[in-house]
Formats: sequence, structure tokens, C-alpha cells
Amino acid sequence: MNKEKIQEIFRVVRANNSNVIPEVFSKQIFEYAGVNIPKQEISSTEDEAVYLAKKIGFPVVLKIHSFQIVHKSDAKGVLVGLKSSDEVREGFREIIQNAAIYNKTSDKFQVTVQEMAEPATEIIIGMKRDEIFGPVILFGLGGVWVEVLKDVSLRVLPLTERDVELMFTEIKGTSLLEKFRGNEARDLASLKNLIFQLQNLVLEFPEINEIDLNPVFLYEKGHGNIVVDARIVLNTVSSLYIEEVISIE
Amino acid sequence: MNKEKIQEIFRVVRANNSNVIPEVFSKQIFEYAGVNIPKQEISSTEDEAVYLAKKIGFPVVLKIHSFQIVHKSDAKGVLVGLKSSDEVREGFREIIQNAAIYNKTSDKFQVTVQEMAEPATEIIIGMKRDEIFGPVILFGLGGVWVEVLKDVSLRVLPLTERDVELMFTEIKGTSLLEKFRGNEARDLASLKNLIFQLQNLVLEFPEINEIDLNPVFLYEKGHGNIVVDARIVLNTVSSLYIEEVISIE
Amino acid sequence: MENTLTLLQESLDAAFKPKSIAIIGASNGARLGGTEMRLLLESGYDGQIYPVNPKEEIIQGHKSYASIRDIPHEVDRASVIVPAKVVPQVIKECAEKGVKVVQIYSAGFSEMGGDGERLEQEMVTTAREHNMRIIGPNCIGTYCPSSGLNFTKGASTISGNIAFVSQSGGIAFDMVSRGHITGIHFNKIISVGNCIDLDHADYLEYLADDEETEIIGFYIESVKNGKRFIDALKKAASKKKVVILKGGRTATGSQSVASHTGNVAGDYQVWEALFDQTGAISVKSIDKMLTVLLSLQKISPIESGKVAIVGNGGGATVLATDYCEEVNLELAELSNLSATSLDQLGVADGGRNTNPIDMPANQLAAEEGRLFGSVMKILAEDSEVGYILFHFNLVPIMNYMDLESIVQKMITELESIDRTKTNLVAVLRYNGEPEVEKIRYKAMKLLESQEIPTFKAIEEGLAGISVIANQSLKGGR
Amino acid sequence: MENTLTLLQESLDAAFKPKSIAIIGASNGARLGGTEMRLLLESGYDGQIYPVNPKEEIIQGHKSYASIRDIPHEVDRASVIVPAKVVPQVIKECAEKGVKVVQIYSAGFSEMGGDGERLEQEMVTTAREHNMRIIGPNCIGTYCPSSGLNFTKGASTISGNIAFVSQSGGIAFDMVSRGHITGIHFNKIISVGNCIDLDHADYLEYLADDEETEIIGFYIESVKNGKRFIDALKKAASKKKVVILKGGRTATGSQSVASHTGNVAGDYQVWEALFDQTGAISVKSIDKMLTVLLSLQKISPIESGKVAIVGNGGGATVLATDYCEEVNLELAELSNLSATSLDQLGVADGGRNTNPIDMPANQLAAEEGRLFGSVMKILAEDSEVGYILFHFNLVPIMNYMDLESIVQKMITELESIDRTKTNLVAVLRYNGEPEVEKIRYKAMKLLESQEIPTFKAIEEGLAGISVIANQSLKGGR
Repeated sequence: MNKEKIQEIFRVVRANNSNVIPEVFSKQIFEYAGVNIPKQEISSTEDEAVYLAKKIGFPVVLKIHSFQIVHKSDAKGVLVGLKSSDEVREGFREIIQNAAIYNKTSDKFQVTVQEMAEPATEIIIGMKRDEIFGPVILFGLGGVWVEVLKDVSLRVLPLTERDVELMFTEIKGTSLLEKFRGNEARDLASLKNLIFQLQNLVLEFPEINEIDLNPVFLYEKGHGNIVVDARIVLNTVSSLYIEEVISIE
Repeated sequence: MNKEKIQEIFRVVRANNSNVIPEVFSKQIFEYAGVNIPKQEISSTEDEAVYLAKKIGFPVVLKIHSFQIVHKSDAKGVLVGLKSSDEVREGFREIIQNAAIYNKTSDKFQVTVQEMAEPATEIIIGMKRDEIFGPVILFGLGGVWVEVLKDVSLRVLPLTERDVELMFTEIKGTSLLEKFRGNEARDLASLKNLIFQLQNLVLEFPEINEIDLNPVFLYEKGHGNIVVDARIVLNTVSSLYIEEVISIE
Repeated sequence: MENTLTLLQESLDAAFKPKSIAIIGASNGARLGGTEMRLLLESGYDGQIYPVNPKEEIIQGHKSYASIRDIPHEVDRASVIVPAKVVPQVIKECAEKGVKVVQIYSAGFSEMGGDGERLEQEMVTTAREHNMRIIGPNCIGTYCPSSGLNFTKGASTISGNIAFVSQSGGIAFDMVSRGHITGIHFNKIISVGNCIDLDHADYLEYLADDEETEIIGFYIESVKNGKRFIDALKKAASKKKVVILKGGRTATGSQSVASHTGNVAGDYQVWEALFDQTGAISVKSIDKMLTVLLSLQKISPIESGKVAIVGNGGGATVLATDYCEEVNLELAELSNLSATSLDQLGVADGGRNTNPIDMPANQLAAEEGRLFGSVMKILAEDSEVGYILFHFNLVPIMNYMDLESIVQKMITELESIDRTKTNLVAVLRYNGEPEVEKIRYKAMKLLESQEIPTFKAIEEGLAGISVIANQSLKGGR
Repeated sequence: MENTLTLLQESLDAAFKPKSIAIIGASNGARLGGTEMRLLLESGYDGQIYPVNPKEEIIQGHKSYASIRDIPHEVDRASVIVPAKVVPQVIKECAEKGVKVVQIYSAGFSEMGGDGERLEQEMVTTAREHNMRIIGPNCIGTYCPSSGLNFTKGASTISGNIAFVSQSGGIAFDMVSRGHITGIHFNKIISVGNCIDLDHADYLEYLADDEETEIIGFYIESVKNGKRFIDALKKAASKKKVVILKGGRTATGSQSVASHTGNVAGDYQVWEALFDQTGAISVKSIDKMLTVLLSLQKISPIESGKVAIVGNGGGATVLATDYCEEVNLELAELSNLSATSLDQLGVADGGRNTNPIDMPANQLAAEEGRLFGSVMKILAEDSEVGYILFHFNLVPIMNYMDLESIVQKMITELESIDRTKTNLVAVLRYNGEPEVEKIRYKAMKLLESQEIPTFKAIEEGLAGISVIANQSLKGGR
């Protein structure tokens, strides 16, 4: 785990008077923690976006990047499956326009260009700090499973291997992790590893208050997983404390 | 409802010593009952398949057609999204080969060429005859909802409008029928209509023992639905009775 | 159809309220034939009784007849308590005599296999030819306090708005035996046995039109004619509350299924669907049946009324709040006026402890129960409150004062409460010790005299309120 | 750490098994200070008792001291029953005296707001300085039959393998009062109050190492140090069975959440996760707590053992079969030998009625209960059967014979059954009538003398068996 780099991101976020870490930085933090994420870069202009898209390889995903916009979909700030330079150029403009309509306080919007990961079983992994018991890990299948059915399993940190295995089996949709309907069994070893990477991150940084990895694409056995979207929320501190942190730097 | 045509299909099935009506005929019966189904034709040769695919319009779906093969997927007898004549030709050969491996009793396999319906919310509608209470209708969301969660609603025939409305709301996944996650509300009026069409069919033909419509694609409000796969199972009758039926013809 | 219905009504009227009964197999002894007649005499039946037994001259003070044919009067109903092998002959004689309905107590027919089913069919044919109806065989009788019909010692003589139909004799028995102790009053309980002629649909059909009946309880294991049952259940549930306990959930599994639907829709699921569809309330145990019947009989739905809870036991109060969520009940937010009044009484402390209200044993008993009475009045007058559940944990109260007298005083306090807009629901918690039980029993009877239902546990009381308060939420009707 | 643990053990040993107790606030009167001392004397406590009360010379035959400082001997434990405002001074004196542990009964501290929390903190500071530990304040005492500690009349003097820790005085009381009536025996029950010093984690830690204790029951509403609680619970649940009733499920909701996880993972869900994770058994009501404790104490897991059911009531038997499915229990398929034997006895008819076995009241009582005894022996000897649930519906039996004597005879029949490979579980169903209750109570005590647990409903008995039989299926450990 690259602690210094992670702390640097925290400082930037604090300096921006925020405690919600933008997606691209959240994923970056997980990459520093050893987790597999899609290639991603931040662009400030159409030309830059096109250049980055070519570098990453088509198709790509474009997403709004701003400290002011936490809910990217609400801001119509996400476009997927862009296959050419023209589509990227067009997409960049559209996202910036939508962002300006959604949030008038800032004109310094940027757009991230991301590799488009191959879809697979959607997983959600989360963390919150319970007032009484401290960090709690949440695991579930993404989409309707968590949103409609609230079909999740929780565990209080620290986790044993057996805890994680039980989380996998105690959700109602557990059969989707096994060989099912012609799908091969999912890569649970990699998923277990991801959960422990997240645990390490949480134990290392008490300033992390909440985490959502949603979705994680989980591939078949031997093919790992990829964190497609991430959100890290830091605890709120007084601005005095922020200045202190910054001044230490 | 075109009763004569439907009865003719029953006779053909009986004549083939079967009580499970092949998919293409099952859907045909629903079309005679006024239900929306994808365009479909039966081909016996590669050339014919290609001709039909062009007529229907690419992309198409190819499926094995045989009285001997009830579980088409098990026989590797389904190919979707074929976009060109070459793909159809190739696909036809593949399906026939797979079928021959799966079931050696017959060499008279045919392949249906079907319009590829645009995917949408998957619904299952079914009917079984309960020994005590007679026809029972089953409604649920397709895929994992029915297979993993058994999230279905049942009603004994005859149905009132209110019965059908309650079926829609009493499943756990009911929110997927409403405006949800950026999706528009689904066309419940058309779905209600489909359920009543199925009820009419069941009441008209006591020889129908079981029905599965799985999946039905349900589009957004005003855009109807389409029955993508169907299976009708007739009651079993003695071969004597079958001969009788045929001789009447 | 109209004719059939009239006939059905006549036969079942004769079953429940016969002008004359022949007891075929009556005796002076202690066994069923003797007991049945004795119970009829003791329960105040005031029609004609004709014991039939060729071996006796006088049975329990009444002239005995050798055969039903020898009775020189009309016979409405016959109760048949003779060995299975002579039942068919007796049925034939009853039919020829013009009896309207016979209840066959005797067992040993289709349920034992062998010739049983054929014999049953023959009896039905004979009965049909003479417009006579058959109840049973293999059943334990009929209870109807208004006419004095009864099948067990110690049954209540008070009639209520509930009729109960049971496919199990034991459960019919439990309803008679446990019902009135629990404070539930029935107008009719019938053990229906093998249902060779009159079946569930007939009883439902009859009770749907029965003026005495507002609530129908049902224990059912199987029906012979599903279609008729559906129609009868729809009719009954549209006019009355129907509560059903279905026994025997394992699939019959005789029919093979080729479809997905067949696999998902098990036999029991279809029963459940039918109950939902008709608006019948389905329960899963005898205890739950009693809870629901008691609640339907004693608690009225109050629109937009919420729940207030008061009683002793801090932990119990916390758990009660949790349980409200589980059974979809909302705690009332009391008006400022109520909160202030409670504060002045020293029960609520500056707005805390307003609902649920934890009143320790010494507070409950304070001022000879008048403090409790005042709290109840404040709650009853608050328009937010539709249901007040008050709970006494009896043993701790015992530690402080004479339990019997203080509980009586507290209950007396309730007499002056305006009940038109508020339901009172009592929970008397206890430890099972016989001495405490006796006091609890007396208290329960006092509460019953005020038409207040009493439950054993807070959860049970809340579940009862939930049945009433959430009724309109259930679909069906 | 080792030192802390030793200290903890010493303090709690002094709390449960003190060589000497000072009762500060003792009196000759009827109120708490008097009662507490009286209970101690009556419950057979054989250590030294030092009443402290400046207004008296002699209290209940013992010399009274004006202050704890005046006691010329060592004091292990002090029970403090004085008005809240003098408690801090008393605590200071106790600490200076060298008391190992004090239990503060007095209420009126942090739970009342105001100055309470500060006063609590001061007392803890004082105590810590002198290595004294505090239980409470705001609690109703300690029950420990082996040392004669007690807080209510009529408590059992029999010690069992269960310890119970309760954050509610009322629920501690219910355990003492209802426990032994139900046949559950405790070695320790403690009301822990506000937990200003000793808290849940300490009690768990202590009981995890307590040799008398195999089962720990817990009523908990909140903990102050979650991390310590987790560790203690993990330790306790790895060595003992832990059963937890959590009161207060509504979210504290003080923390705003920005993530999806925060929204889905409510406070109560986290508690539940923790119970799963540690292998603790979570229950949701007092009744269920009693069912689970009784089952854990009296039923042993039998590997691959399945369930046999026998008793009177056809409908009840059908419902019992249904309920087995609901609680994940499998009915045993009896061996051919058993089936033949049952057939010969006339109980099973040509292979039917083998399991569950419906024995009508007259069969249960046949041959003075010996037929029932023979059936039970056949079931107990069948290697398929690990658990026999036998149920008597008492009222129907009453109709045929003297209930008390026949039930006693049936129970006597059970004495000769080999229990090493089979558990016996009794259900005595009744109607709530005081006379029947009395007989039921006696029967229950007879069964208890044979270590057979008794439940009130078949569903309860099956739920109890399910807890034991399905224990290994639960994850956690």
C-alpha cells in the first residue's frame, strides 16, 4: 500500500473543503492499495479527452469530475461505450454542458476518460463506521439485489477468512456466485482478497468514514475482479484541522 | 382467438406422440390468441434459413426445432444476435450438429429463425392446473427473481382486474415495474391484457395442462410487450384417444 | 340453485337448532352415547329428545325407542353413535323417517380404507333420495349454546358472533374448551369429519348467510370440490371475516410437472394464494387462531388510530416498541395536552416516558389504582390514540401489595373510560405459578366482563391489534 | 491485562459469592433496604451480614453500624440502598474501607439527566483509586442460589448451568420469577443497571471463565465500549453458549450517512451481524429467551438424530408436521422393527400412523399409561430417533379419566427409558382453567424431576428442539 500517495489525495480533498472523495481519486486510492481498477485519466479539454481515449483504447467511458458534483448520474455526467474520437469530443461537450446546468457554482469542471471494463456479475462492497462497534463491512450483489431487496451481509471488523466465506454464502443471491444458468463459478478468491485489501485500508486510515465500491465486476474463477466505481468519504474535521494538515505538508 | 388453428396445432403435436408443444408452435398458439410474438419461421436447410433471416431482418435468433428436444439450451440449440447470412449459415450447421450429438434418435431436426426482440424487463407468466382448485396463474419477474428468489405471485382462476393489479404489487421486485433507476414505468396495461389473453386460452382449452411464458419482454408504458419464449404442455391422453382425435380429422 | 340453498339452510338449521333430536345409540352408561345425551340435557336443550336403543326402555329419564322408525313424531336431527357396520342401515331408516340431517359420530369408514368408501357412497345415495343431509362420519358433534347443543363438559353457555368449522375433532374440542377461557364466544362449532355429503363449501355457504355470525373460523385439511369451495369462500369472505388454519402442507405430489410454473407453485402456495385472493385471514397455529378470533371479536378498527402502551417493566416496554415495528404498528405521538397532564401526574418526566409509558409496579398501584386510571383516561381522550395496550407483570406487583385486590381496583378504574374511539387491550404477564394463575384468571374474567380482551404476552396483544389495524391494508376484497 | 483480569475475577467473585456483605440502607421495614436484608437471611446466605443504618441499633437481629467505616471486619461486597444524593459519599467510604465491589441499587443518576452523569464519573474515579468495582447504579440486585444471594421472594434455591446478565431490572426479575417455574435453573442472575464501571464486556469476560456456567443469557440495550464488547463476546461465545435478547432497535440516527452502505446497514443490523459473527444465538422476545434457555439446558444435540412426535389430537399432529418443515426439522422414518412393534400394539395400523403418532386420549391412558410407555420405548430404541416430542392435550384426557393420576402414571412410565441416545421433550397443552393449570403444574414438576423440559405448545417444543438440532448449521464459531 502506498500510504504517502493516499495521504496526498486526502490532503487535496481537504484543501478543497470537501470530505467526499471524487470517484477518480477514490479508485486511485484503491489502486494504491493494490486493487485492480480500470485505466483512467482526467481531461480538461476536448482535445485532451480525445488524446487520452486513444491512449486508453476505445470504447471508453466519460464521467464528470468535480468536487461539487457527488451524484454524477443526477448531473447527467456519465456516458458509456464511446467508440470514436468524434463520440468522445461530442460526449465531452455534452457532459460539461449538463454539469453547468446542474451546478452553477463552478466553471472548472473536468471529465475523466476511463477504460470500459467488460461487464460481469455486479458486486457491492461497502464500509461504514458504526458509532458503537467501529468499522462494519457490507457485502452484496449489486443492482436490484442491494437496492430493492437489501440482500446484504454485514460483518464487524476485523474479519477472519471464515467471516468472508460466510458473507458469500449467507446472501439470498449466493447461487449467482456459483456455477449457475450456464455461467461459470465466480472468482471468489479474488473477491476475498479485495475485501481484505479494503479492510487494510480502513484499519490504516481512521479518517476514512465510509466506502462504497459499487459496482465491482466479478469475473469467472481465475479472472479476478475490477472496481468500476468507488466512493470514499472522509470524516468531517474542522477547517482549523485542515489548515493544520496542510501546513504540516 | 383462432380456435381452429390452435386445435390443428394440438392435433399435430398429438400425432407426434407428444404433449409438450415445441416453442415455435407454442408461440404460434399465443399469436392466434392475439398476443404479440417475434416474427418466426421454420427452416429445414441452410439456404432456407438464410432466406428467412433476410426476410425477417438481421439480427436474428436461431433455435433448434424438434419434438424430441424439450430443453433447447441443454442441446446447445440456441444462437442469438446473428448479424449476417454467413453467421446464419454457420449457425444453422452448428445447431444441427449439436442436436445430433444431444439426441441421436432423430435426424429430422429443423431450425427456427426468429426476429430478435429488443431486450427489456423480463417477466414470467405461467399456468398450472392444481389438482384441487384447477387453473392457477403465476406471475413474476424473470431470471433470478423467479429462479433464485421464487419471488412470484399466484392466483386461482378466474381473475378479476384487481387480482391482476395485486399480483403486480405483491412481488418483492415490484419496484422494477415502476419508474426506477432512470427506467420509465413499464407497460402494465399491456401486461394485464396478456394475462387475460392467457386466461381466455386456458378456459377455452381444458387440454392445456401447463404454460410457461418465460421470458416476456415488457417495455415501457405505451410500448407493450412481446412473448419471447413459450411452452405449452397438453394433458397426457391414451394413444387410443390420440388416434380417435386424428381419425376425426 | 335457489332450491338447493333453501334445502341447505333447512338442513343446517336442523343441525344447529333442531326442534327434535334422535340420539341413535344413546345409553345410560358413561361412553359416548350416554355422554352425548347427558350433555344435551345439561346444556339446556329444550326441544324433544328421542333416545334410540333397542336394549333399553328408559334412557336418562326419556322413553327409549328400538328404532327411529318407532318414534311417533317428526325428527329434525339424528345423532348417530353406533358401530360402523350398522351405520348404513341406521342411515337408511333415518332417511325413510324423513329426518332432515344426521350427524354420524361413528368412525371406521373411508379413513380406514377397505370397504369404507363404498359404504359412504351408499349412504350418500340413500340420503339424497330422501333430501336428507349427512354431517360426518367420524366427527365429535355440534356445539351451539343458544340451542343447548354441546359435545364436552364445561362448555360456555354464552353465545358470540363467531362460528367455527373444523375438519379435526380435536381442534373443534380445543375451540370449545379453550375459547371461553380465553374470552372468545362462539355461536356454533361443528366437527365436520369425513365430509361425505355436507362439506366445507356448504358450511361456508350457510354461515355466509347466518345472521348470528360475523366471524367464521375454519380448520381445514383438504376439500373435495375445489371450485365450489372457491365460490363459497369468496361469498363468505365478502360478507364476513373468515380466518383459516390450513393443516397438511406437504405436497400431494401425485401430478408430475413439466413446467417451471409447476415447480414454483406448490400445493400449499396455491392455498395461500386463494386465501389472499378471497381476503380470508390465514393463520398457522391453534394459538394464532385464538389470538386472531379474540382480536376480531373484541377490537374494532379505529381509522388512523395509533397505539399507546402503558405498564410495568422497563425492558418489556423497550421490547414492545421493537415489536411494534415488526407487526407494522405505529406508536401514537401524544398531544401536548396529554404530555402535560402525564407530566403533572408524575408519570412522564418533562416530556420523556410519554409513549410507551413505563409505570413501575408501585406507580401502577399508587392511590389504589387511581393513578393508573388517570393515565388511561388521558390516553383514551387523546385523539391520536386508537388502541391502548396496558400490561401488568403480576409477580412484581405481588411483591408490593395484595395482588388480587389491587388488580381488581385497577380494572374497576377502566369502567369510566369512553371506549367509543379507543380500544382497550390487556396483557397480564405472569410466571406460571398456580397461585398467580388463579389471580390472573379472575382478573381476566373481570376484564372480559368489560369486553376487554386479555393476552398472555405483550407481543401477542400487539399482534392482535395489528390484525385489526392492518386489515384494510390486506388486499382481497 | 492479566492483572486487570485477576482483579475483575476477584471483584465479581466478591459480588456473587461474598464472604461478607454490608447492606447500606438496611432497615427493619418493608421497603427495599429491609427486603434486601430479609431475602439474604431467608435465602441461606451464610457469610457475614453487616447492616449499615445510623438510625438503628439492631436490624433484623444483627448489630447495625452507623457507617461502613465502623465495621471492624473486612467487607467483600456492599449493597447500597440509599437516596441518590448520599450515594457518592457512601461510595467514597466503601472505597476507603477496602470493599471489593459495591452494587448500587439507588436510581436517579445519568438516566435522569441533570447532574447525574458527573456524579457517576466522580464515583468511578473514587472507586478506581481504591481498586473497587461498581455494579449499577439503578439495578435491582444479584441472584446466586449457591451463595444465598437473592432479590425476590419465591426464588429457586437450585443452581443450574445458566448465568444471566440483564440491563433491565424487570427482565432480571422475570428470569428469577419465571425461570424455575418453567424448569430453567440459573447459577447467577445480575441486574447491571447503568454500567458506569463494570459493563457488559466485564460480565461476559468473567462468565466466559466461570466454571459453573455453560450457558450465558443476556438482555442488552446498549454498550459503551463496542470494541471491548466484541472481544468479550467472541471469547465468551467460543467457550459457552451465549443467547442474547437485544432491546431497542430503532436507530440512534445521530450520524449522517453519505454512502449506500450507511443507508443499508442500520444500527440494529450491525448488532445482528455481530451476533452471527460471534456465534451468539439472538432471540427477539422474553418468551423466546426462556424457550431457548430451557432447550439448551435440557436437550442435547444428537448427531443425525431426527424427530418423533406422539400425542393426542389429530389436527394438532398434522399441524406439528407442518411446523417441522418451518423450523427445519425432519421427522424420523422409523425402522421396520419399530413399525411392526407399533402395529402389534394397535397404535400404528399396517404401517400408517407411525410418525407422527396420533394416540387419542383413551389410547394414551390405556393400561394405566403402559401402552404410552411401550410406544415411547419403541421410539427411544429406534436409532433414527434423536428427539421424541410427546404431547398431551390435558382437557380431553380429563373427559375420560382422573387426569392427575393418569398423567402421573404416564410420566412414571418414562423413568425406564434409556435417555443416552434420545431426548425427551414434553408438551402439556391445556385450556387455562385454574384447576387444569394446577394439574399441569404438578405434571411439569414431575417431568422436571426427570430432567424433561416441558413446553406449552407443540410449536414451542419443536422450536426448542430446532435450536439444538440446527445449532451446528449456524455459522460463526
